[in-house]
Amino acid sequence: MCQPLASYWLGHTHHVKLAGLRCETLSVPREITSLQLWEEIVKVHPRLALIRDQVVFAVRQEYVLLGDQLLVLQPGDEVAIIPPISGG
Amino acid sequence: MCQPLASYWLGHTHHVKLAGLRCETLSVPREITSLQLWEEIVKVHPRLALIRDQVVFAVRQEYVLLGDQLLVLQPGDEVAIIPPISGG
Amino acid sequence: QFFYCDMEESEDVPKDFIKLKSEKLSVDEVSELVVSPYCGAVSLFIGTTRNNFEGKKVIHLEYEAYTSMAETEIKKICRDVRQKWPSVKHIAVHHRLGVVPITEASVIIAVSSPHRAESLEAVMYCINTLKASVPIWKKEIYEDEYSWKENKECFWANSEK
Amino acid sequence: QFFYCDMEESEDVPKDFIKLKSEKLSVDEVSELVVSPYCGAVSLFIGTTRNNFEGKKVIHLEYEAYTSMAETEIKKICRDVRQKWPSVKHIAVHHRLGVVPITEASVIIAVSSPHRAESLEAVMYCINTLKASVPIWKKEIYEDEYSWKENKECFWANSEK
Repeated sequence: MCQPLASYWLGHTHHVKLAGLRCETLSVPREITSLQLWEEIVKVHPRLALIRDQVVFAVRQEYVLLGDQLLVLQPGDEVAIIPPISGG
Repeated sequence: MCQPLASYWLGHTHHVKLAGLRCETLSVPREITSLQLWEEIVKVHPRLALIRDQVVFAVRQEYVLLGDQLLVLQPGDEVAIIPPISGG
Repeated sequence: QFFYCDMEESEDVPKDFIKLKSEKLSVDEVSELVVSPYCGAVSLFIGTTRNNFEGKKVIHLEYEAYTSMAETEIKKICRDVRQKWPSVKHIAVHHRLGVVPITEASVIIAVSSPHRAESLEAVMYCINTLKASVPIWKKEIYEDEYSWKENKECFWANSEK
Repeated sequence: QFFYCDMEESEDVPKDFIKLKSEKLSVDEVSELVVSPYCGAVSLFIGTTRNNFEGKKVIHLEYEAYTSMAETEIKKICRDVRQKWPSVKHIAVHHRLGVVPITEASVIIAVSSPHRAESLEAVMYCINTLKASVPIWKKEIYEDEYSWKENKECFWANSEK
């Protein structure tokens, strides 16, 4: 079963900027591991593969590493790609 | 040999206030231990004996515990009686 | 009777003050937020913009945030502080976004507590944790290029350094 | 050539700012003193006047100093800080004397350094050492009495507690 999913793209890194993205919506299975979700996104934006090792997700504003963790998504859930932070 | 010695009395504690002192001059031997100096002062102001365990000296603005340390004093040297501090 | 009642009402309930803004930050303002008649100590940390990085001259910095999540993460830090140091009274975290000129503050953190050890430790914890977990990004603008930075504290980027 | 010469002159030589005064202390003023374009961190500690001590209501505090020696001892603290944390840039220590009303600052310490760990540790060292060694005294004024205080850090009074 597929659900619409609002992906929030943080477009500030060089690579993500190259992908030309800020924010878009993607349909994915309701239950999906974080790594599978990443792969779904990379299918649409192949250049993101370059930053695979540098990013984590924020799913509903909670950090999730790219791996086997099962996400149970609701329509409208916000997922962000979070490159290394540098606040402070 | 005796030398004039400027004693600076910090009069802010209850006991020192009782002794009614702020600042006065005392003649003592040029070479004297800090404890002997204390005893010279107590001879003049017996009530100070009450605070023997609570004070140190500052000789030329350097802390000196009351004990066997030999002081070599010059005319006009400033000696202060320093009760427990509470700055900050 | 009235006296005690009055005391109760003015107990100065612990508060968190969190703000992300693009205007200049004020040390006086942030420290005033946390001052309390029940506290003898306010500790502050101010992150300021340096004029150089690895020998390159920095013109200014630019900060971007994933704002809603950044606020949520800062709230978490405040909650953790209160667990670790229950005597902490008020906590203020102001982070500037957008352009920050050299020597101006990018972040000000202030914590009050009855005695000093708690607020000093809490401020240190706040800035360390903010650098590790709050989604804010800094771009250094040099004379002819720019570079996005990475905090060494960033918890998922450490393994690669 | 001129450029490098100019850089040299504006290197921002480390400075100590020490002041004992009876006017109100300003957090902005003290933090401005230590800000440097070569530094990314300013850490501050503010000692404020509490409204209570062991259940007694404090009206205000009064501070007295052995001024000349207090300044000498604070200079020693600054010198020690620079030995322990050589990267520390500026140090400011302002202590208020005379009457200090509730919630106002009795002492403000600020330290700048390129990175935060040094200034945070140096500020902690400064306030701890100031309480242990600088000849300043605090009198707490209650509603109907007063009491001279003793810092637990005071090095010659410890044995009796």
